Amino acid sequence: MTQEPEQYSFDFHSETAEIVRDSEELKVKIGDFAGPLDLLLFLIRQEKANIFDIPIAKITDEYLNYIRLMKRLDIAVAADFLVMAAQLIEIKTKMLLPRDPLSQEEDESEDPRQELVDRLLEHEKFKTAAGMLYERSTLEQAVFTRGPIETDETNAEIDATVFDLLGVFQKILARHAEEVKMEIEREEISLSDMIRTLKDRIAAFGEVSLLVFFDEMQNRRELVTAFIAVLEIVKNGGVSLKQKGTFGDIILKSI
Amino acid sequence: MEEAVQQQPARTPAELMALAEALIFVADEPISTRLIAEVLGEDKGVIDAAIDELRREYAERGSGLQIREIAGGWQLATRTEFHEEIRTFLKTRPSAKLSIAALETLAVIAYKQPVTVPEILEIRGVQSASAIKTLLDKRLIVAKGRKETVGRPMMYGTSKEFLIQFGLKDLSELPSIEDFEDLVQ
Amino acid sequence: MEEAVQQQPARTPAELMALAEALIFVADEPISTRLIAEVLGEDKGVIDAAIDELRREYAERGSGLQIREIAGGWQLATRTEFHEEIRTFLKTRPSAKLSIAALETLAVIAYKQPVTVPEILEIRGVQSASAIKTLLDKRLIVAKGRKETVGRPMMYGTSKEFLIQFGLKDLSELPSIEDFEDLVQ
Repeated sequence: MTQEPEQYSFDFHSETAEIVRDSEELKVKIGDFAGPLDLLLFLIRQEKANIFDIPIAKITDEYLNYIRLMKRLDIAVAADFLVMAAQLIEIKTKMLLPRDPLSQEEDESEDPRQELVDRLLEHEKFKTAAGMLYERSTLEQAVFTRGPIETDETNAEIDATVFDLLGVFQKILARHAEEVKMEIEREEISLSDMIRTLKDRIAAFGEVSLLVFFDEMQNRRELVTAFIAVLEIVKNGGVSLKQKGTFGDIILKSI
Repeated sequence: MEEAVQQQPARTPAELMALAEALIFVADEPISTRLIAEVLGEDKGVIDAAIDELRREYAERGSGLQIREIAGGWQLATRTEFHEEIRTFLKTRPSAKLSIAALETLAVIAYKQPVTVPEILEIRGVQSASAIKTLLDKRLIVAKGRKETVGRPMMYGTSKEFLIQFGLKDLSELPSIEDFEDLVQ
Repeated sequence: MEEAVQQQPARTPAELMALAEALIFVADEPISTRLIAEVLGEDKGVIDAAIDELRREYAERGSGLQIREIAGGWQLATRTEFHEEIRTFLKTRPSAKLSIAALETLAVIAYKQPVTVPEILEIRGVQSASAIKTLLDKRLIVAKGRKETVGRPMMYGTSKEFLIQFGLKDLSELPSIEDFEDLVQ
């Protein structure tokens, strides 16, 4: 049994862990295995093997067969499955090595399978816990709380988490990047155009809030042009500037 | 309502009362006798009787709630005598949700602090004055001195209250773009 | 809570029950005994007794509603038996279930909290990023600060919403993870 460790070349580019449903050739549905540990547990159970004494050579072969099958069916094999394949091959190789006759007492603690068994048991525990959560949530779905009432409106604490903050922030940045792009594409508005726009507005509404007008400007350059346009119009007469209190809005009014 | 539940072996009056009670409770606006009857696949008269009995029961046991007829339907509401206590309770609740504008402004301040109003405008692309006022009122942000540039604008940063409300020990606990990217891939 | 209602001539047990009932109804999330006691300016023990009696009363008269303890507070909800009729009325289906991956990730987070993404990977043997994102979006988990190790990864734990959605009084109500060991062959 001086078998060479098998060689496999997998492409590690495939990111998706999604495995399609059903295949006629198999008794099991591919896709029931969320991850490599689930697949291993399935194979062990199929072999009716004892989890504490896994026939590692056989299980490794079947595991690799399964991965080959997935590849043949053009199913992207997730990196996690490949990492496990490598680990299985390593354990299998270690099992084939002759044992050191001097350290027989430590045999058990040195079982190359031990770590894997621990992981499988731990994993299985959480799978069972997940099943319990599933049952609980199903039960909960049979219970309903009251419909909204008037006083609900005034309610609620800040209904946001730090991840909402981050999400919102990212959206703003994305929006901002978009605007910068648009800005580059937009034609620059000339001073005479700006003066015309402002005059038209004063003619139409009798007065214009400078706060509002400046706020409409999309960038610094437009803002500066708008500012000069205001100065021009005031200089040439026909309009007055009025401020509503210190630091208040400034209103441009036709006289 | 075509989907009415299949008529089971006749329901007892007590069951009908309990069902009517549950439906009135979950409805998001006053629910009519006719609608309850349709949902349960029962006669309107039977439901009428059940609701009558239910109302009587609520009144008799001196419940804190009452079943009242409003806008052609039935509704569960608190008894009017308790308005004072209820108002006291409502006041204990933190005040209203943040608007999107306020949340956005808060996000900019949290991640870019200390930051001035013009800088926030630059990033959000919209005036944020009223949002900043809201955040100051809620003590989620505080002034952090003035920036030594033209006009010496006020700089803002998040407050201790912000940390408390968002369950953070300190600002380094704010998720970073990297934390988020890890999750999206 | 300084604004507690002025103590009126002592309230009768029946009044306390009615008041507790009204407050539990008005509250839009589970309300604790402590908060009810504060709002009413009464002793916690007195309120405890009133709620006990109230629950008994609801059960005895075969109401369509129940008062249940959840997420550290009291909540008024429909009795499970009526879910079919209520669903017919609300025209809802059982809401979308979590995927197996999300449920497993949630189980790991619930039992190991606070826990980081690499730790979850170790237990599940699969990348869990998208499951974590789903759980965050559904507000079933929340960030719980950073772990003081290399890279300061974000730690996650379950939220109050988790308790509510899974009908738990508190985390101690979760069966011990060791109990599941016996089930593993």
